[in-house]
Amino acid sequence: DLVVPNLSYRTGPYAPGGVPYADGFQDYFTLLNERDGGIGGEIVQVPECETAYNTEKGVECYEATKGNNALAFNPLSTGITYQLIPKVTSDGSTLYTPGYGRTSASNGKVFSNVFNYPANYWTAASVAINYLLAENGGDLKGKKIALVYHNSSYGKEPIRTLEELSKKHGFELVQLPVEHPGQEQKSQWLQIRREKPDNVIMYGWGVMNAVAIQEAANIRYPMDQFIGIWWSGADHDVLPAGDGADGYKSLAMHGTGMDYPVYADMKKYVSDAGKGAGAGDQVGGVLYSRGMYAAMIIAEALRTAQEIAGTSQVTPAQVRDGFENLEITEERMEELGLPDFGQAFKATCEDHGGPGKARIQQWDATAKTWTLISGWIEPDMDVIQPLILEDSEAYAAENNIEHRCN
Amino acid sequence: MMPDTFFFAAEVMVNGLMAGIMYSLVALGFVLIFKASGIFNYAQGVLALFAALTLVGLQDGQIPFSHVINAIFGTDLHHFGWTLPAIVAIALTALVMVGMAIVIERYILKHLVNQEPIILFMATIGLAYFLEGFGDVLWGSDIKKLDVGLPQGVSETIENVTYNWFGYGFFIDKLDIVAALVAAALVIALTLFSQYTKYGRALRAVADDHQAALSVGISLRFIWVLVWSIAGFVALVAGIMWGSKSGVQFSLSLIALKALPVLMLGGFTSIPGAIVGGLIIGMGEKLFEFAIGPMIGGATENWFAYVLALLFLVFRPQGLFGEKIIERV
Amino acid sequence: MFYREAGDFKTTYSEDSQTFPIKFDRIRYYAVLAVAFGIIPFFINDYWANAVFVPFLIYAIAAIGLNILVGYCGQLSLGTGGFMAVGAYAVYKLMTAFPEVSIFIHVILAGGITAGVGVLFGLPSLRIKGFYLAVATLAAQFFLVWLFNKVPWFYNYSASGQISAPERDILGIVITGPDTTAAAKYLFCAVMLLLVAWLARNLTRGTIGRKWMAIRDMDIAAEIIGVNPLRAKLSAFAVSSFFIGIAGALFFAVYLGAAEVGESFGIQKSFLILFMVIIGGLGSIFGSLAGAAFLVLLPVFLKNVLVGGLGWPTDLAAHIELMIIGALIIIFLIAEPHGIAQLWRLAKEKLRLWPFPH
Amino acid sequence: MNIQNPDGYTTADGREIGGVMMEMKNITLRFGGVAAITDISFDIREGEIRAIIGPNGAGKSSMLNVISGFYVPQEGEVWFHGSRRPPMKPYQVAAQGIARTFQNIALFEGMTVLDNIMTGRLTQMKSGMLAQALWWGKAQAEETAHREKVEKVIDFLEIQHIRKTPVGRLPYGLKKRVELARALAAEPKLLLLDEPMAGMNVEEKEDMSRFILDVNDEFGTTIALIEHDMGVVMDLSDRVVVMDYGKKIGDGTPDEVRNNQAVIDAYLGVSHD
Amino acid sequence: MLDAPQTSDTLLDVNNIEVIYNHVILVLKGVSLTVPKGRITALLGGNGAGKTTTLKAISNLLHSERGEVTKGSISLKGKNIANRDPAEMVRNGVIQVMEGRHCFEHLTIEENLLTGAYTRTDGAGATAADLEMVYNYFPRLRERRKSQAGYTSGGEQQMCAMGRALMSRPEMILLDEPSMGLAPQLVEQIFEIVKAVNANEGVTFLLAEQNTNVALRYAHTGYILESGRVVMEGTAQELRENPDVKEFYLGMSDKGRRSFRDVRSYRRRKRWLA
Ligand SMILES: Nc1ncnc2c1ncn2[C@@H]1O[C@H](COP(=O)(O)OP(=O)(O)OP(=O)(O)O)[C@@H](O)[C@H]1O
Ligand SMILES: Nc1ncnc2c1ncn2[C@@H]1O[C@H](COP(=O)(O)OP(=O)(O)OP(=O)(O)O)[C@@H](O)[C@H]1O
Ligand SMILES: [Mg+2]
Ligand SMILES: [Mg+2]
Repeated sequence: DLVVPNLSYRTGPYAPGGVPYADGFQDYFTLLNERDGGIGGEIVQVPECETAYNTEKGVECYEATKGNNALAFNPLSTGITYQLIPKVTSDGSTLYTPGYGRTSASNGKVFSNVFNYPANYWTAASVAINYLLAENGGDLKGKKIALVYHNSSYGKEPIRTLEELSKKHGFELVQLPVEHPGQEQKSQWLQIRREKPDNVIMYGWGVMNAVAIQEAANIRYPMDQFIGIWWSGADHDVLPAGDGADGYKSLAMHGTGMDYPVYADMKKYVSDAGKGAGAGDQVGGVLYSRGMYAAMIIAEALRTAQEIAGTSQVTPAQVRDGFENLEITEERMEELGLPDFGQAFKATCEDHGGPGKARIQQWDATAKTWTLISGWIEPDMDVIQPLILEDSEAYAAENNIEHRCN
Repeated sequence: MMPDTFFFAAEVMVNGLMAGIMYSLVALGFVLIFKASGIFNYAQGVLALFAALTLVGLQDGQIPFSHVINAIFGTDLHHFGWTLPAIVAIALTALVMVGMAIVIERYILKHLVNQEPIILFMATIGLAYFLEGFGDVLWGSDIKKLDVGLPQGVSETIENVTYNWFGYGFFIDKLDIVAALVAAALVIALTLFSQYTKYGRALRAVADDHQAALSVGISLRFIWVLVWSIAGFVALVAGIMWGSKSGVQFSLSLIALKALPVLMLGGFTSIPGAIVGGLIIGMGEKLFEFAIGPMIGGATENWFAYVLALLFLVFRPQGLFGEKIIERV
Repeated sequence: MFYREAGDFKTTYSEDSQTFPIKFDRIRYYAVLAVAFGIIPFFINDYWANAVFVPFLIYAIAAIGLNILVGYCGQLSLGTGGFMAVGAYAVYKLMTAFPEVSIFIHVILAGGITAGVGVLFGLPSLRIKGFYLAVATLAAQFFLVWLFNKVPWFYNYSASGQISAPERDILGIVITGPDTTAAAKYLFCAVMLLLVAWLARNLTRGTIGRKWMAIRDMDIAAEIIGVNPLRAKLSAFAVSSFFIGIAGALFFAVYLGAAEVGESFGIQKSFLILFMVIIGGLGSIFGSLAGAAFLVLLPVFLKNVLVGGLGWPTDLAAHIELMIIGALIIIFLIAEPHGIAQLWRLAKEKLRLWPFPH
Repeated sequence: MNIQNPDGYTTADGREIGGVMMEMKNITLRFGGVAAITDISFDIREGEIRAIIGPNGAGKSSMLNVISGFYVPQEGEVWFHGSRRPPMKPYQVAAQGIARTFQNIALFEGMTVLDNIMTGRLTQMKSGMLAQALWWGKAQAEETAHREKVEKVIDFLEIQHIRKTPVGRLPYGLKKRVELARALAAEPKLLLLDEPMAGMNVEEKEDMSRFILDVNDEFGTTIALIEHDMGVVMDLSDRVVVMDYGKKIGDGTPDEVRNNQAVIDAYLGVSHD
Repeated sequence: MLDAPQTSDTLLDVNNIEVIYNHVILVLKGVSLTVPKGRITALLGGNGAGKTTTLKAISNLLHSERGEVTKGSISLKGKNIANRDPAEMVRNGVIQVMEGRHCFEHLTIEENLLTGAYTRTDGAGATAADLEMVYNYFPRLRERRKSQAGYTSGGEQQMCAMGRALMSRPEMILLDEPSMGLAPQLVEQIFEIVKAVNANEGVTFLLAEQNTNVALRYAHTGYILESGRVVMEGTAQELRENPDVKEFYLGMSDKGRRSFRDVRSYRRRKRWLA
């Protein structure tokens, strides 16, 4: 058997985000087990462990699950990720943090056991700006862009990138931190009402998203000028604001909705068979899709590892190699029943971060659906790459890490 | 530029006052229970969450414990298939809160008569843990939309009127206006109750000395059920207001933290104090964030509220309207 | 008649004021020490260290610290998380600025720095009392968290504001960083706890402890019989923060290895440690340990039983776990409001009589 | 009515009383509208037992609180050992050798009897915090030395058997005795007792009287005492101040006071013998 | 032994009760007493004898102190009252004035008095009349009626506690050390009031008192408690004349009252404890 623990959170302030993600993650492996008999003939076990988005419980879960030869960890929490980075590196297992975690971990020379492809916080910021550039005919000079962010290490991630980009493109950046949990944002939105920024970018999580969108609607901020990162673009973020949320945009790392062939199998082997995780009411939602996407990539990495190692019962070290040699192509996604679901990418020893592309989706309040309104947008790697280098080098220096891949 | 800044500051201030009222709604519940029993009720926030969850659950006809039932029996139950009118659901929820008050009295408070305040405080923490888990088991932990038909969004009337007067349209959220009206009504009613009825007097007597209250024949059990019911109702009101704003989910229970400085500033025992404290805190933190926040990096509201309360307390250690702490030997 | 204290006579006053005046207690205490230092280190693995022992030891240190302030001196504090953060960031700055100095010294210094901060935030306690005092400590809590989040100097200008502990050692034994062995972590924390408990015990049984308790029980009377309230309260804040700072330093450097201030040292931490102190027993060192054990072990235990043993879904288990912990807290308080320590004392009193009812 | 001899006098039973130790000059104390003490002057002499009596609410306890520095009078001066006492915090007053008991027992309920009495010696303890933390020789030696003193007091008041009992569990009378022990442990020059015998039966009052007399006799401690039991007051005290509604209505030897008409009207009702 | 009560009804009957605090501290070791209706019964005894505990056992306030009646029974008018709510006891006409006053500090004197009328249902008029009555008994309270009780002197608080109990129009008052801390005049006055209330309104009193002298002058019968046991009982007259009582509780020697100055020379032993 292969063991991929699911460090999830179904309680606490961030449970509404954690639940669908965990469901999607779990269901995808269930699908593989039920339909294909696992991966390479090995059943995948997904022991779930509740972290409550709490770093200590995260450590406990890690220790509790790692013993059974756990192959990859995906804790869906930046705080837990930071703690696990040294631990997995020392224990030789793998941390997979798509779209979250430590951005500079995409530098494989320094972070041997951490992977965060296909996109991360910094590329997200850059994609958003590139999208706005495209919208504005390639020119953001003199524009004012506000960043509303969760005042935690997660929310602060894009600041450096956006500052660099504002220098490059000549827009003005207004920073508006929101304190956890973000129930009360009056002053931030009054400020937005006053400053009338041309666009608002949001890095939020948990209840902060819903309140921000509600407040934006309250001050009648034009929703189509309001873009959230992919963590601020779930159904439960927009639903509470009702019609007011119509037109709200968010980044998307992957597709959403039930229009993928995989759902036919999902229905047949998982939900109809009564094997669905959780209450089963999250299927097809944004965060469910993301959990499924993460599971899919991990599954593919396991498959790659099996191919390289020539054995089905792979070890954590072999799985790490699988991650490092993973290639996801359009065709492969098609085969998996997820055509055009995510971006194609190929990992290398140096590059654990992927191309960092994203699409834009927009909320339709009457139909209550997200619609993809753009193709894959490239981030501005010229700006991001030096930042990644700088941060990872600092880490390497502080911890006496030797560079790999030479 | 100058008058614009002035108007904007005024707008921030007015909105601060409004936000303060939202805090006061939560603080009121604390005050009631403190007044009646000297208990600092840590569970007040969770109570609001629980009330809101129950309200939504009843309104949408959710099947209680469906989550557990489904897990055990492999069924797929979710809804009864009805939706109740808001007013009925609110009334039913209020009843549930009364039931809960009875249960709390019966299983917790009754056994802790005459204990030190910190012990009672701890018991309410236990209660908070329990209710948090129970609410989730009962109604599930997903985010829920609460809609009892309260208006939301900018009030156009005020915006237009102020625009005509000052050339600057003020932003005031309609929900905040409703909250202010409800809060005013609650405060008047509760003040009358505690000041002019014999139960009000009994309530204050209980807070001073449990045993002496017992000795004159005040039934602690009745008083506690009464006051926890009222506090439950206040929690429901707070839950409705905050839930309408942000949906009903766990974070709702964290609003208690916003109510703490309000409570301390106003005084633990004063109902009007909860409102005045709320106004001061709301206005103070918003203005500070507006004027000083940008210079020091923002997100100052949480700590500034406490620092503001602290400043007041240094001058009046019992809070603005709290009862004087009697120091004698 | 298991528990004897009759026939245990003392001939000097210093013998009478020793920590375990009763021989039976003394023997048991040495037995615990022998197990803690002689047996556990040889059997401990990563899971037991990281999930159970290390957090327990560190929380016990913090709980002793808070107990000095709340349990002995009667000053309610909800700033523990913030003070732990001071310890954590102090040790981080020291570790990165002076890599060659022993981590032991850093931890102690971090405690010292926290003591200073604690005194500063303790000043309002002169005027503000009871639950109202909580506001001062809450102000400390929120302000400190905000400060460490906002000022990049504290986290060495790292991109996200997270701090992570580099590898440091004592006499060549690695204590922090990913390659630390379970036994090293455990032993370091255990030694620190022993040290802290010993200091706390000495302080609380002597003059200064009596001053604190006098202030706690009746501050006015204490002042009238000659206790300077300013000095007494501030010294309690200092000592308490010193221990809490040590706990914070260990929590970050040894236990978590990386930390983000709002998440690791938020208000929830303050509450958690206060719960430990109250459940364990206010004004009791043993109670601090018992409370920490209760609140660290119980969730792990319940989780293992409900998820591991009974195979419940994790979310249901987590919710039920909350309910059980809540219910247990209430049951405990009803059974004995003065905490586990008092329960233990009463049990001893009963044992003394046993098997005779009276 | 005051005894005019500035250098002390000899009591009826032949004891020598010294000069003025403490003098209250024109003390006035108000709480908002309530005048608790109005323009009261009296003195306390070295070695005497001075009683303060008066109806309930007369301001007796308030007067002791003024002496302790807990209440600051609006007007008037306190003279101690011949010089005017500057405004002081209560703990500074305690350090000058003034100890007291309280009307509503103010023991530290969470501590044992022994610890309570040890707090009486706090003003004399010198060792620093670090020394105590490490329980170094000096701290330990000091602790033992003070413990010896305290044990003497415990023996003296005959409360050996409850040494290790938490005071919360003691009956009222014993609490009063422990409170006296705490005050005595400070080895005060001036001992203030606020109704030390309230709530006691005759037997216990006799015990208490014995202690008070012995303290006064053996250690030469000056005692100021408030008491409602006229038997006790008249038997024990050398001089008596009588207060009524915050005013002084009499001052003198027990005999003088007993026969003072104003005192009889306001307080005694019938003349006691 | 008791002559008078035999004829009148027994209001309260305490039958061999044992009380344990905190599950370990045994305080009452079998106390029995009867309180005849319409009479004043005194409960005497030294410190820690168990007087307060007995009263609390009757008013059912023990629970709130973690105490428990483990043996024996208490009946009021023939009905067992174990496990009754204290509030119910008040409604049944039994109210306790607690030792150490226990006024509601933050309430004014008048509000304190009014809480005494909490269980009454006979209307505001009757309450107001009784308030007037209490003020007439204790004029000092009228003066201070707007002050918070926490700021009044000890004696004023004692009056307030007494007055508060009277406000409930009780059938029986359990009075715990009413004389403690009161000026002599006031002690007489309070006992006069007790006597008057007893005579005029027929209220029964059970009073725990240290001041044996006064108590035995006003009570009809008395019990003497030592270390949780009843060691002597009888009419007030009998007790007053008992040589032991004289010696230990009244402070009388053969030559009249002993001076407190003369006590230092000897220690006594009570015969029944020897
Ligand atoms: N809550 C309690 N917990 C433990 N022991 C108690 C408690 N209350 C009283 N006691 C003990 O019970 C015994 C009897 O106390 P009680 O108060 O009934 O005496 P009493 O006769 O009223 O004395 P006093 O005249 O001093 O008031 C005492 O020894 C006391 O220590
Ligand atoms: N802190 C205070 N605030 C307001 N009033 C006070 C305060 N302290 C005392 N008083 C008032 O001052 C007056 C005198 O009180 P004090 O306690 O000195 O009386 P006392 O002579 O000791 O009476 P008792 O014999 O009843 O103890 C009382 O009327 C009391 O209410
Ligand atoms: Mg007095
Ligand atoms: Mg008593």
